[in-house]
Amino acid sequence: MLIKCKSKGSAVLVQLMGELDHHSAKEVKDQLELYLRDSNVKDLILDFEQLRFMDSSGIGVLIGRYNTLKKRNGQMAVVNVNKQVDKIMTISGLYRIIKKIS
Amino acid sequence: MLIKCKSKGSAVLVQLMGELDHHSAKEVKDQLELYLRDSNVKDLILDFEQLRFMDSSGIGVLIGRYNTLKKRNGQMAVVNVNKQVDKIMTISGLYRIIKKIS
Amino acid sequence: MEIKNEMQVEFMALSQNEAFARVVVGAFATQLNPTLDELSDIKTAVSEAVTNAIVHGYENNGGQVIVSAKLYENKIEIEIKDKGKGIENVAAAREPFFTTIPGEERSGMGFTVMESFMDDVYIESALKEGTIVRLTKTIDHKAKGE
Amino acid sequence: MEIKNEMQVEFMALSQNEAFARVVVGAFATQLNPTLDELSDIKTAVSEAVTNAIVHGYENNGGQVIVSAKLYENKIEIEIKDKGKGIENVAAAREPFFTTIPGEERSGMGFTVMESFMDDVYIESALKEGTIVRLTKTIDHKAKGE
Ligand SMILES: Nc1ncnc2c1ncn2[C@@H]1O[C@H](COP(=O)(O)OP(=O)(O)O)[C@@H](O)[C@H]1O
Ligand SMILES: Nc1ncnc2c1ncn2[C@@H]1O[C@H](COP(=O)(O)OP(=O)(O)O)[C@@H](O)[C@H]1O
Repeated sequence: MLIKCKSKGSAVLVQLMGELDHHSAKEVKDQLELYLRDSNVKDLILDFEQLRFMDSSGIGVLIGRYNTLKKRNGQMAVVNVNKQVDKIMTISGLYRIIKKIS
Repeated sequence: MLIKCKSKGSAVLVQLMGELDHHSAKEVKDQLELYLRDSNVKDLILDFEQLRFMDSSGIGVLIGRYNTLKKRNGQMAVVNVNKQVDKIMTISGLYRIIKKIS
Repeated sequence: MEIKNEMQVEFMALSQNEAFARVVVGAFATQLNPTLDELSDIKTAVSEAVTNAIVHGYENNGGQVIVSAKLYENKIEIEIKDKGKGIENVAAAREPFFTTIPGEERSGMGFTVMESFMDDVYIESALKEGTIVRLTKTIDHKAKGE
Repeated sequence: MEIKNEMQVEFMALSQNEAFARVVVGAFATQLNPTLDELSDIKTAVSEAVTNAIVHGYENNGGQVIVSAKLYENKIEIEIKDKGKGIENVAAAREPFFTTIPGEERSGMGFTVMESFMDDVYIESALKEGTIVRLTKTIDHKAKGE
Protein backbone atom coordinates (compact mmCIF):
# COMPACT_ATOMS: atom_id res chain seq x y z
CA MET A 1 0.00 0.00 0.00
CA LEU A 2 1.33 3.41 -0.99
CA ILE A 3 -0.07 6.33 0.99
CA LYS A 4 0.25 10.01 0.08
CA CYS A 5 -0.92 12.97 2.12
CA LYS A 6 -1.59 16.66 1.41
CA SER A 7 -2.82 19.06 4.05
CA LYS A 8 -5.08 22.05 3.34
CA GLY A 9 -5.84 24.15 6.38
CA SER A 10 -7.69 21.99 8.87
CA ALA A 11 -8.26 19.22 6.32
CA VAL A 12 -5.98 16.45 5.13
CA LEU A 13 -6.36 14.73 1.77
CA VAL A 14 -4.99 11.20 1.75
CA GLN A 15 -4.53 9.01 -1.32
CA LEU A 16 -4.54 5.25 -0.77
CA MET A 17 -2.88 3.32 -3.57
CA GLY A 18 -3.14 -0.45 -3.50
CA GLU A 19 -5.34 -2.95 -1.68
CA LEU A 20 -6.81 -2.45 1.77
CA ASP A 21 -7.20 -5.85 3.40
CA HIS A 22 -6.27 -7.36 6.77
CA HIS A 23 -2.63 -7.50 5.63
CA SER A 24 -2.36 -3.77 4.97
CA ALA A 25 -4.93 -2.56 7.56
CA LYS A 26 -2.46 -1.90 10.37
CA GLU A 27 -0.12 0.10 8.16
CA VAL A 28 -3.01 2.22 6.84
CA LYS A 29 -4.39 2.76 10.34
CA ASP A 30 -1.00 3.80 11.75
CA GLN A 31 -0.31 6.13 8.84
CA LEU A 32 -3.73 7.81 9.08
CA GLU A 33 -3.37 8.23 12.86
CA LEU A 34 -0.06 9.96 12.22
CA TYR A 35 -1.74 12.47 9.91
CA LEU A 36 -4.47 13.06 12.51
CA ARG A 37 -2.09 13.44 15.45
CA ASP A 38 -2.23 17.21 15.17
CA SER A 39 -5.54 18.02 16.88
CA ASN A 40 -6.05 21.02 14.59
CA VAL A 41 -6.82 18.57 11.82
CA LYS A 42 -10.61 18.36 11.66
CA ASP A 43 -11.47 16.80 8.31
CA LEU A 44 -10.17 13.78 6.48
CA ILE A 45 -10.78 13.26 2.78
CA LEU A 46 -9.73 9.90 1.41
CA ASP A 47 -9.03 9.64 -2.30
CA PHE A 48 -9.80 6.08 -3.37
CA GLU A 49 -9.02 6.54 -7.07
CA GLN A 50 -6.15 4.08 -6.86
CA LEU A 51 -7.57 1.87 -4.13
CA ARG A 52 -8.08 -1.24 -6.21
CA PHE A 53 -9.59 -3.40 -3.48
CA MET A 54 -11.08 -3.19 0.00
CA ASP A 55 -12.69 -5.89 2.11
CA SER A 56 -14.31 -5.78 5.54
CA SER A 57 -10.91 -5.27 7.20
CA GLY A 58 -11.08 -1.75 5.81
CA ILE A 59 -14.38 -1.01 7.53
CA GLY A 60 -12.79 -1.03 10.98
CA VAL A 61 -9.97 1.21 9.78
CA LEU A 62 -12.49 3.79 8.51
CA ILE A 63 -14.77 3.62 11.56
CA GLY A 64 -11.76 4.09 13.86
CA ARG A 65 -10.68 7.28 12.05
CA TYR A 66 -14.28 8.51 12.04
CA ASN A 67 -14.40 8.17 15.83
CA THR A 68 -11.16 10.14 16.24
CA LEU A 69 -12.51 12.99 14.12
CA LYS A 70 -16.00 12.98 15.62
CA LYS A 71 -14.51 13.96 19.00
CA ARG A 72 -13.13 17.07 17.29
CA ASN A 73 -16.37 17.79 15.45
CA GLY A 74 -14.58 16.92 12.24
CA GLN A 75 -15.90 15.08 9.19
CA MET A 76 -14.79 12.35 6.88
CA ALA A 77 -15.36 11.97 3.15
CA VAL A 78 -14.29 9.68 0.33
CA VAL A 79 -13.79 10.52 -3.35
CA ASN A 80 -13.31 8.44 -6.53
CA VAL A 81 -14.69 5.23 -5.10
CA ASN A 82 -14.64 2.26 -7.49
CA LYS A 83 -17.51 -0.18 -7.75
CA GLN A 84 -16.02 -2.93 -5.58
CA VAL A 85 -15.14 -0.56 -2.75
CA ASP A 86 -18.49 1.21 -3.13
CA LYS A 87 -20.29 -2.08 -2.52
CA ILE A 88 -18.37 -2.63 0.73
CA MET A 89 -19.09 0.96 1.86
CA THR A 90 -22.79 0.50 1.09
CA ILE A 91 -23.30 -2.93 2.67
CA SER A 92 -21.57 -1.85 5.86
CA GLY A 93 -23.60 1.35 6.15
CA LEU A 94 -20.42 3.44 6.15
CA TYR A 95 -22.05 6.05 3.94
CA ARG A 96 -24.26 6.96 6.89
CA ILE A 97 -21.18 8.44 8.62
CA ILE A 98 -18.77 9.06 5.76
CA LYS A 99 -19.78 11.31 2.89
CA LYS A 100 -19.20 10.23 -0.69
CA ILE A 101 -18.15 13.15 -2.88
CA SER A 102 -18.50 12.60 -6.60
CA MET B 1 -6.26 -15.38 -28.27
CA LEU B 2 -7.69 -12.75 -30.59
CA ILE B 3 -6.31 -12.80 -34.15
CA LYS B 4 -6.74 -10.05 -36.73
CA CYS B 5 -5.59 -10.10 -40.34
CA LYS B 6 -5.01 -7.48 -43.06
CA SER B 7 -3.80 -8.35 -46.52
CA LYS B 8 -1.62 -6.07 -48.65
CA GLY B 9 -0.89 -7.45 -52.12
CA SER B 10 1.06 -10.67 -51.69
CA ALA B 11 1.66 -10.03 -47.96
CA VAL B 12 -0.57 -10.60 -44.95
CA LEU B 13 -0.20 -8.71 -41.69
CA VAL B 14 -1.48 -10.65 -38.69
CA GLN B 15 -1.95 -9.28 -35.18
CA LEU B 16 -1.84 -11.79 -32.32
CA MET B 17 -3.52 -10.53 -29.16
CA GLY B 18 -3.18 -12.65 -26.02
CA GLU B 19 -0.87 -15.46 -24.96
CA LEU B 20 0.64 -18.05 -27.28
CA ASP B 21 1.12 -21.27 -25.34
CA HIS B 22 0.26 -24.94 -25.88
CA HIS B 23 -3.38 -24.15 -25.09
CA SER B 24 -3.74 -21.56 -27.86
CA ALA B 25 -1.17 -23.01 -30.30
CA LYS B 26 -3.59 -25.08 -32.38
CA GLU B 27 -6.01 -22.18 -32.82
CA VAL B 28 -3.20 -19.86 -33.92
CA LYS B 29 -1.78 -22.46 -36.31
CA ASP B 30 -5.17 -23.15 -37.90
CA GLN B 31 -5.96 -19.48 -38.27
CA LEU B 32 -2.58 -18.67 -39.84
CA GLU B 33 -2.89 -21.62 -42.24
CA LEU B 34 -6.25 -20.24 -43.30
CA TYR B 35 -4.67 -16.87 -44.17
CA LEU B 36 -1.90 -18.67 -46.10
CA ARG B 37 -4.22 -21.00 -48.02
CA ASP B 38 -4.19 -18.72 -51.05
CA SER B 39 -0.87 -19.63 -52.68
CA ASN B 40 -0.45 -16.07 -53.94
CA VAL B 41 0.32 -15.04 -50.39
CA LYS B 42 4.11 -14.93 -50.17
CA ASP B 43 4.95 -12.95 -47.05
CA LEU B 44 3.68 -13.09 -43.50
CA ILE B 45 4.26 -10.26 -41.07
CA LEU B 46 3.27 -10.96 -37.47
CA ASP B 47 2.51 -8.00 -35.22
CA PHE B 48 3.36 -9.02 -31.67
CA GLU B 49 2.49 -5.69 -30.03
CA GLN B 50 -0.31 -7.29 -28.04
CA LEU B 51 1.21 -10.74 -27.70
CA ARG B 52 1.76 -10.68 -23.95
CA PHE B 53 3.36 -14.11 -23.66
CA MET B 54 4.90 -16.86 -25.74
CA ASP B 55 6.59 -20.06 -24.66
CA SER B 56 8.26 -22.84 -26.65
CA SER B 57 4.88 -24.04 -27.92
CA GLY B 58 4.93 -20.93 -30.12
CA ILE B 59 8.24 -21.90 -31.71
CA GLY B 60 6.71 -24.85 -33.58
CA VAL B 61 3.84 -22.70 -34.76
CA LEU B 62 6.26 -20.16 -36.26
CA ILE B 63 8.60 -22.75 -37.80
CA GLY B 64 5.61 -24.49 -39.41
CA ARG B 65 4.43 -21.27 -41.09
CA TYR B 66 8.01 -20.49 -42.17
CA ASN B 67 8.18 -23.86 -43.94
CA THR B 68 4.91 -23.22 -45.76
CA LEU B 69 6.17 -19.85 -47.03
CA LYS B 70 9.68 -21.04 -47.92
CA LYS B 71 8.23 -23.39 -50.53
CA ARG B 72 6.74 -20.28 -52.20
CA ASN B 73 9.95 -18.27 -51.84
CA GLY B 74 8.11 -16.09 -49.33
CA GLN B 75 9.42 -14.52 -46.14
CA MET B 76 8.37 -14.08 -42.58
CA ALA B 77 8.87 -11.15 -40.23
CA VAL B 78 7.82 -10.05 -36.74
CA VAL B 79 7.22 -6.52 -35.44
CA ASN B 80 6.74 -5.01 -31.97
CA VAL B 81 8.25 -7.93 -30.06
CA ASN B 82 8.21 -7.55 -26.28
CA LYS B 83 11.15 -8.57 -24.11
CA GLN B 84 9.74 -11.92 -22.97
CA VAL B 85 8.84 -13.03 -26.50
CA ASP B 86 12.14 -11.66 -27.81
CA LYS B 87 14.04 -13.92 -25.42
CA ILE B 88 12.16 -16.99 -26.71
CA MET B 89 12.82 -15.95 -30.32
CA THR B 90 16.53 -15.44 -29.58
CA ILE B 91 17.13 -18.63 -27.57
CA SER B 92 15.41 -20.77 -30.19
CA GLY B 93 17.38 -19.25 -33.06
CA LEU B 94 14.14 -18.18 -34.77
CA TYR B 95 15.69 -14.85 -35.79
CA ARG B 96 17.92 -16.80 -38.19
CA ILE B 97 14.84 -17.51 -40.33
CA ILE B 98 12.36 -14.82 -39.25
CA LYS B 99 13.29 -11.17 -39.60
CA LYS B 100 12.70 -8.77 -36.73
CA ILE B 101 11.54 -5.39 -37.97
CA SER B 102 11.85 -2.53 -35.50
CA MET C 1 -23.67 -31.51 -12.56
CA GLU C 2 -20.43 -32.21 -14.35
CA ILE C 3 -17.21 -30.71 -12.96
CA LYS C 4 -15.38 -28.92 -15.77
CA ASN C 5 -12.24 -28.05 -13.86
CA GLU C 6 -10.96 -28.32 -10.32
CA MET C 7 -8.02 -27.03 -8.30
CA GLN C 8 -6.81 -26.96 -4.73
CA VAL C 9 -4.23 -24.65 -3.22
CA GLU C 10 -2.69 -24.90 0.23
CA PHE C 11 -0.61 -22.14 1.81
CA MET C 12 0.74 -20.90 5.11
CA ALA C 13 -1.63 -18.82 7.26
CA LEU C 14 0.27 -15.57 6.65
CA SER C 15 -1.48 -12.27 5.97
CA GLN C 16 0.50 -11.70 2.74
CA ASN C 17 -1.25 -14.79 1.36
CA GLU C 18 -4.67 -13.07 1.51
CA ALA C 19 -3.86 -11.21 -1.73
CA PHE C 20 -2.33 -14.40 -3.15
CA ALA C 21 -5.54 -16.35 -2.48
CA ARG C 22 -7.61 -13.64 -4.20
CA VAL C 23 -5.43 -13.79 -7.32
CA VAL C 24 -5.47 -17.61 -7.43
CA VAL C 25 -9.24 -17.95 -7.18
CA GLY C 26 -9.73 -14.98 -9.51
CA ALA C 27 -7.47 -16.53 -12.17
CA PHE C 28 -9.33 -19.82 -11.91
CA ALA C 29 -12.77 -18.20 -11.99
CA THR C 30 -11.96 -16.30 -15.22
CA GLN C 31 -12.35 -19.62 -17.05
CA LEU C 32 -16.12 -19.15 -16.60
CA ASN C 33 -15.94 -15.75 -18.36
CA PRO C 34 -17.38 -13.78 -15.44
CA THR C 35 -17.98 -10.05 -15.71
CA LEU C 36 -15.46 -7.83 -13.93
CA ASP C 37 -18.06 -7.21 -11.20
CA GLU C 38 -18.66 -10.92 -10.67
CA LEU C 39 -14.90 -11.45 -10.47
CA SER C 40 -14.56 -8.70 -7.83
CA ASP C 41 -17.39 -10.26 -5.83
CA ILE C 42 -15.68 -13.64 -5.83
CA LYS C 43 -12.30 -12.19 -4.87
CA THR C 44 -13.83 -10.16 -2.05
CA ALA C 45 -15.67 -13.15 -0.57
CA VAL C 46 -12.52 -15.30 -0.77
CA SER C 47 -10.55 -12.54 0.92
CA GLU C 48 -13.02 -12.50 3.84
CA ALA C 49 -12.96 -16.27 4.36
CA VAL C 50 -9.18 -16.59 4.04
CA THR C 51 -8.64 -13.67 6.43
CA ASN C 52 -10.98 -15.34 8.93
CA ALA C 53 -9.00 -18.59 8.73
CA ILE C 54 -5.78 -16.69 9.45
CA VAL C 55 -7.11 -14.27 12.08
CA HIS C 56 -9.74 -16.35 13.90
CA GLY C 57 -9.04 -19.97 12.95
CA TYR C 58 -5.32 -19.81 13.69
CA GLU C 59 -5.31 -16.55 15.70
CA ASN C 60 -2.32 -15.36 13.66
CA ASN C 61 -0.18 -18.25 14.91
CA GLY C 62 0.45 -20.06 11.62
CA GLY C 63 -1.08 -23.22 10.27
CA GLN C 64 -2.23 -24.16 6.77
CA VAL C 65 -5.15 -22.75 4.81
CA ILE C 66 -6.65 -24.87 2.04
CA VAL C 67 -8.68 -23.28 -0.73
CA SER C 68 -10.29 -25.41 -3.40
CA ALA C 69 -12.52 -24.53 -6.31
CA LYS C 70 -14.71 -26.45 -8.69
CA LEU C 71 -16.00 -25.07 -11.97
CA TYR C 72 -19.29 -26.34 -13.36
CA GLU C 73 -20.92 -25.30 -16.65
CA ASN C 74 -22.27 -22.09 -15.10
CA LYS C 75 -21.27 -22.12 -11.43
CA ILE C 76 -18.22 -21.86 -9.21
CA GLU C 77 -17.99 -23.54 -5.83
CA ILE C 78 -15.15 -22.50 -3.54
CA GLU C 79 -14.15 -24.03 -0.21
CA ILE C 80 -11.93 -22.32 2.35
CA LYS C 81 -10.75 -24.68 5.06
CA ASP C 82 -8.69 -24.31 8.23
CA LYS C 83 -7.81 -26.74 10.98
CA GLY C 84 -7.97 -24.04 13.63
CA LYS C 85 -10.08 -23.35 16.67
CA GLY C 86 -13.55 -23.53 15.11
CA ILE C 87 -16.65 -21.36 15.59
CA GLU C 88 -18.63 -21.67 18.80
CA ASN C 89 -21.93 -20.36 17.49
CA VAL C 90 -22.25 -20.29 13.72
CA ALA C 91 -25.64 -18.54 13.73
CA ALA C 92 -24.25 -15.72 15.88
CA ALA C 93 -21.09 -15.49 13.75
CA ARG C 94 -23.22 -14.82 10.67
CA GLU C 95 -24.87 -11.77 12.27
CA PRO C 96 -23.75 -8.38 10.93
CA PHE C 97 -21.29 -6.64 13.27
CA PHE C 98 -20.82 -9.78 15.39
CA THR C 99 -17.14 -10.28 16.13
CA THR C 100 -15.18 -12.01 18.86
CA ILE C 101 -12.40 -9.43 18.38
CA PRO C 102 -14.14 -6.16 19.18
CA GLY C 103 -12.45 -2.79 19.13
CA GLU C 104 -11.82 -1.54 15.67
CA GLU C 105 -9.61 -4.38 14.57
CA ARG C 106 -12.40 -6.50 13.09
CA SER C 107 -15.73 -5.11 11.97
CA GLY C 108 -17.83 -8.26 12.23
CA MET C 109 -18.92 -7.80 8.62
CA GLY C 110 -16.99 -10.67 7.02
CA PHE C 111 -19.86 -13.16 6.72
CA THR C 112 -22.26 -10.38 5.77
CA VAL C 113 -19.98 -9.43 2.88
CA MET C 114 -19.66 -13.07 1.80
CA GLU C 115 -23.44 -13.42 1.85
CA SER C 116 -24.05 -10.27 -0.16
CA PHE C 117 -21.38 -11.08 -2.76
CA MET C 118 -22.10 -14.79 -3.30
CA ASP C 119 -25.28 -16.77 -3.96
CA ASP C 120 -24.74 -19.14 -1.07
CA VAL C 121 -22.50 -19.34 2.01
CA TYR C 122 -22.38 -22.66 3.82
CA ILE C 123 -20.43 -22.95 7.09
CA GLU C 124 -19.32 -26.16 8.75
CA SER C 125 -17.33 -25.81 11.96
CA ALA C 126 -16.30 -27.85 14.98
CA LEU C 127 -14.51 -26.47 18.04
CA LYS C 128 -10.78 -27.33 18.09
CA GLU C 129 -11.16 -29.03 14.71
CA GLY C 130 -11.60 -26.21 12.30
CA THR C 131 -13.89 -24.52 9.85
CA ILE C 132 -15.00 -25.00 6.26
CA VAL C 133 -16.70 -22.17 4.42
CA ARG C 134 -18.27 -23.06 1.07
CA LEU C 135 -19.09 -20.21 -1.28
CA THR C 136 -21.19 -20.70 -4.40
CA LYS C 137 -21.93 -18.33 -7.26
CA THR C 138 -23.72 -18.85 -10.54
CA ILE C 139 -22.06 -17.24 -13.55
CA ASP C 140 -24.64 -17.77 -16.21
CA HIS C 141 -24.55 -15.29 -19.03
CA LYS C 142 -27.11 -17.15 -21.08
CA ALA C 143 -29.64 -17.14 -18.24
CA LYS C 144 -29.09 -13.39 -17.86
CA GLY C 145 -29.71 -12.92 -21.57
CA GLU C 146 -26.25 -11.53 -22.29
CA MET D 1 18.03 -21.48 4.68
CA GLU D 2 14.78 -20.45 6.29
CA ILE D 3 11.55 -20.89 4.31
CA LYS D 4 9.62 -17.59 4.37
CA ASN D 5 6.49 -18.80 2.64
CA GLU D 6 5.26 -21.93 0.95
CA MET D 7 2.31 -23.01 -1.19
CA GLN D 8 1.14 -25.99 -3.18
CA VAL D 9 -1.47 -26.05 -5.91
CA GLU D 10 -2.95 -29.11 -7.56
CA PHE D 11 -5.07 -29.00 -10.70
CA MET D 12 -6.41 -31.11 -13.54
CA ALA D 13 -4.07 -31.70 -16.48
CA LEU D 14 -6.06 -29.48 -18.84
CA SER D 15 -4.41 -27.06 -21.26
CA GLN D 16 -6.45 -24.11 -19.95
CA ASN D 17 -4.63 -24.58 -16.64
CA GLU D 18 -1.27 -23.68 -18.21
CA ALA D 19 -2.17 -19.99 -17.99
CA PHE D 20 -3.64 -20.56 -14.51
CA ALA D 21 -0.36 -22.10 -13.29
CA ARG D 22 1.61 -19.14 -14.65
CA VAL D 23 -0.60 -16.67 -12.78
CA VAL D 24 -0.47 -18.65 -9.52
CA VAL D 25 3.32 -18.95 -9.43
CA GLY D 26 3.69 -15.37 -10.66
CA ALA D 27 1.44 -14.05 -7.87
CA PHE D 28 3.38 -16.01 -5.27
CA ALA D 29 6.78 -14.97 -6.63
CA THR D 30 5.88 -11.24 -6.45
CA GLN D 31 6.33 -11.53 -2.68
CA LEU D 32 10.10 -11.54 -3.37
CA ASN D 33 9.81 -8.22 -5.27
CA PRO D 34 11.22 -9.54 -8.51
CA THR D 35 11.73 -7.27 -11.52
CA LEU D 36 9.16 -7.62 -14.31
CA ASP D 37 11.79 -9.50 -16.35
CA GLU D 38 12.48 -11.95 -13.54
CA LEU D 39 8.75 -12.51 -13.15
CA SER D 40 8.39 -13.22 -16.89
CA ASP D 41 11.29 -15.66 -16.72
CA ILE D 42 9.65 -17.57 -13.87
CA LYS D 43 6.25 -17.66 -15.56
CA THR D 44 7.78 -18.88 -18.82
CA ALA D 45 9.72 -21.70 -17.15
CA VAL D 46 6.62 -22.80 -15.20
CA SER D 47 4.59 -22.74 -18.41
CA GLU D 48 7.10 -25.10 -20.05
CA ALA D 49 7.15 -27.60 -17.20
CA VAL D 50 3.37 -27.61 -16.68
CA THR D 51 2.80 -28.02 -20.43
CA ASN D 52 5.21 -30.98 -20.43
CA ALA D 53 3.33 -32.64 -17.57
CA ILE D 54 0.05 -32.29 -19.51
CA VAL D 55 1.37 -33.13 -23.00
CA HIS D 56 4.06 -35.72 -22.28
CA GLY D 57 3.45 -36.92 -18.73
CA TYR D 58 -0.26 -37.56 -19.21
CA GLU D 59 -0.33 -37.47 -23.04
CA ASN D 60 -3.38 -35.19 -22.88
CA ASN D 61 -5.42 -37.87 -21.12
CA GLY D 62 -6.06 -36.10 -17.82
CA GLY D 63 -4.46 -36.64 -14.43
CA GLN D 64 -3.34 -34.20 -11.76
CA VAL D 65 -0.47 -31.72 -11.90
CA ILE D 66 1.03 -30.51 -8.63
CA VAL D 67 2.98 -27.28 -8.48
CA SER D 68 4.61 -26.16 -5.25
CA ALA D 69 6.78 -23.19 -4.44
CA LYS D 70 9.00 -22.19 -1.56
CA LEU D 71 10.20 -18.66 -0.94
CA TYR D 72 13.51 -18.09 0.83
CA GLU D 73 15.06 -14.74 1.72
CA ASN D 74 16.34 -14.23 -1.82
CA LYS D 75 15.40 -17.36 -3.78
CA ILE D 76 12.37 -19.14 -5.17
CA GLU D 77 12.23 -22.90 -5.61
CA ILE D 78 9.38 -24.33 -7.69
CA GLU D 79 8.48 -27.98 -8.21
CA ILE D 80 6.24 -29.25 -11.01
CA LYS D 81 5.18 -32.84 -10.51
CA ASP D 82 3.14 -35.33 -12.50
CA LYS D 83 2.38 -39.00 -11.98
CA GLY D 84 2.49 -39.72 -15.69
CA LYS D 85 4.62 -41.84 -17.96
CA GLY D 86 8.09 -40.54 -17.00
CA ILE D 87 11.12 -39.68 -19.10
CA GLU D 88 13.14 -42.50 -20.64
CA ASN D 89 16.38 -40.60 -21.05
CA VAL D 90 16.67 -37.40 -19.07
CA ALA D 91 20.00 -36.37 -20.58
CA ALA D 92 18.58 -36.68 -24.10
CA ALA D 93 15.39 -34.85 -23.08
CA ARG D 94 17.45 -31.84 -21.99
CA GLU D 95 19.06 -31.47 -25.43
CA PRO D 96 17.82 -28.53 -27.51
CA PHE D 97 15.37 -29.61 -30.21
CA PHE D 98 14.99 -33.10 -28.74
CA THR D 99 11.35 -34.08 -28.67
CA THR D 100 9.48 -37.37 -28.68
CA ILE D 101 6.62 -35.64 -30.55
CA PRO D 102 8.30 -34.47 -33.74
CA GLY D 103 6.54 -32.67 -36.54
CA GLU D 104 5.80 -29.08 -35.70
CA GLU D 105 3.64 -29.76 -32.69
CA ARG D 106 6.46 -29.60 -30.13
CA SER D 107 9.75 -27.83 -30.74
CA GLY D 108 11.92 -29.71 -28.26
CA MET D 109 12.96 -26.41 -26.70
CA GLY D 110 11.09 -26.68 -23.40
CA PHE D 111 13.99 -27.71 -21.17
CA THR D 112 16.33 -25.34 -23.01
CA VAL D 113 13.97 -22.46 -22.22
CA MET D 114 13.73 -23.54 -18.56
CA GLU D 115 17.52 -23.67 -18.35
CA SER D 116 18.03 -20.24 -19.89
CA PHE D 117 15.32 -18.59 -17.75
CA MET D 118 16.14 -20.14 -14.36
CA ASP D 119 19.36 -20.59 -12.39
CA ASP D 120 18.93 -24.32 -11.98
CA VAL D 121 16.73 -27.06 -13.47
CA TYR D 122 16.73 -30.40 -11.67
CA ILE D 123 14.82 -33.34 -13.18
CA GLU D 124 13.83 -36.52 -11.40
CA SER D 125 11.87 -39.06 -13.41
CA ALA D 126 10.95 -42.74 -13.35
CA LEU D 127 9.15 -44.59 -16.15
CA LYS D 128 5.46 -45.19 -15.40
CA GLU D 129 5.82 -43.29 -12.13
CA GLY D 130 6.15 -39.70 -13.19
CA THR D 131 8.38 -36.67 -13.29
CA ILE D 132 9.45 -33.91 -10.94
CA VAL D 133 11.05 -30.77 -12.33
CA ARG D 134 12.59 -28.42 -9.78
CA LEU D 135 13.30 -24.86 -10.89
CA THR D 136 15.37 -22.46 -8.81
CA LYS D 137 16.00 -18.76 -9.24
CA THR D 138 17.77 -16.25 -7.05
CA ILE D 139 16.01 -12.89 -6.72
CA ASP D 140 18.58 -10.87 -4.91
CA HIS D 141 18.38 -7.17 -5.44
CA LYS D 142 20.98 -6.38 -2.83
CA ALA D 143 23.52 -8.69 -4.48
CA LYS D 144 22.84 -6.97 -7.80
CA GLY D 145 23.39 -3.61 -6.18
CA GLU D 146 19.84 -2.40 -6.82
N1 LIG E 1 -12.33 -19.59 10.26
C1 LIG E 1 -12.81 -19.23 11.48
N2 LIG E 1 -12.38 -19.86 12.59
C2 LIG E 1 -12.84 -19.50 13.82
N3 LIG E 1 -13.75 -18.52 14.02
C3 LIG E 1 -14.21 -17.86 12.95
C4 LIG E 1 -13.79 -18.17 11.64
N4 LIG E 1 -14.44 -17.36 10.78
C5 LIG E 1 -15.23 -16.59 11.52
N5 LIG E 1 -15.13 -16.87 12.85
C6 LIG E 1 -15.88 -16.25 13.96
O1 LIG E 1 -17.00 -15.58 13.41
C7 LIG E 1 -16.97 -14.20 13.80
C8 LIG E 1 -17.60 -13.35 12.72
O2 LIG E 1 -16.83 -13.39 11.54
P1 LIG E 1 -16.91 -12.20 10.50
O3 LIG E 1 -18.34 -11.94 10.17
O4 LIG E 1 -16.01 -12.53 9.35
O5 LIG E 1 -16.36 -10.92 11.26
P2 LIG E 1 -14.89 -10.51 11.76
O6 LIG E 1 -13.86 -11.32 11.02
O7 LIG E 1 -14.78 -9.08 11.44
O8 LIG E 1 -14.85 -10.80 13.23
C9 LIG E 1 -15.53 -13.91 14.08
O9 LIG E 1 -15.36 -12.82 14.95
C10 LIG E 1 -15.04 -15.21 14.68
O10 LIG E 1 -15.38 -15.32 16.05
N1 LIG F 1 6.70 -34.37 -17.60
C1 LIG F 1 7.19 -35.17 -18.57
N2 LIG F 1 6.79 -36.45 -18.66
C2 LIG F 1 7.24 -37.27 -19.63
N3 LIG F 1 8.13 -36.88 -20.58
C3 LIG F 1 8.58 -35.61 -20.54
C4 LIG F 1 8.14 -34.70 -19.55
N4 LIG F 1 8.75 -33.52 -19.78
C5 LIG F 1 9.53 -33.70 -20.85
N5 LIG F 1 9.44 -34.96 -21.32
C6 LIG F 1 10.20 -35.54 -22.47
O1 LIG F 1 11.30 -34.70 -22.77
C7 LIG F 1 11.25 -34.27 -24.13
C8 LIG F 1 11.85 -32.89 -24.25
O2 LIG F 1 11.06 -31.95 -23.58
P1 LIG F 1 11.08 -30.40 -23.99
O3 LIG F 1 12.51 -29.96 -24.05
O4 LIG F 1 10.20 -29.67 -23.10
O5 LIG F 1 10.52 -30.38 -25.49
P2 LIG F 1 9.05 -30.62 -26.07
O6 LIG F 1 8.04 -30.46 -24.97
O7 LIG F 1 8.90 -29.56 -27.09
O8 LIG F 1 9.04 -32.01 -26.66
C9 LIG F 1 9.80 -34.38 -24.52
O9 LIG F 1 9.61 -34.53 -25.91
C10 LIG F 1 9.36 -35.63 -23.74
O10 LIG F 1 9.71 -36.80 -24.41
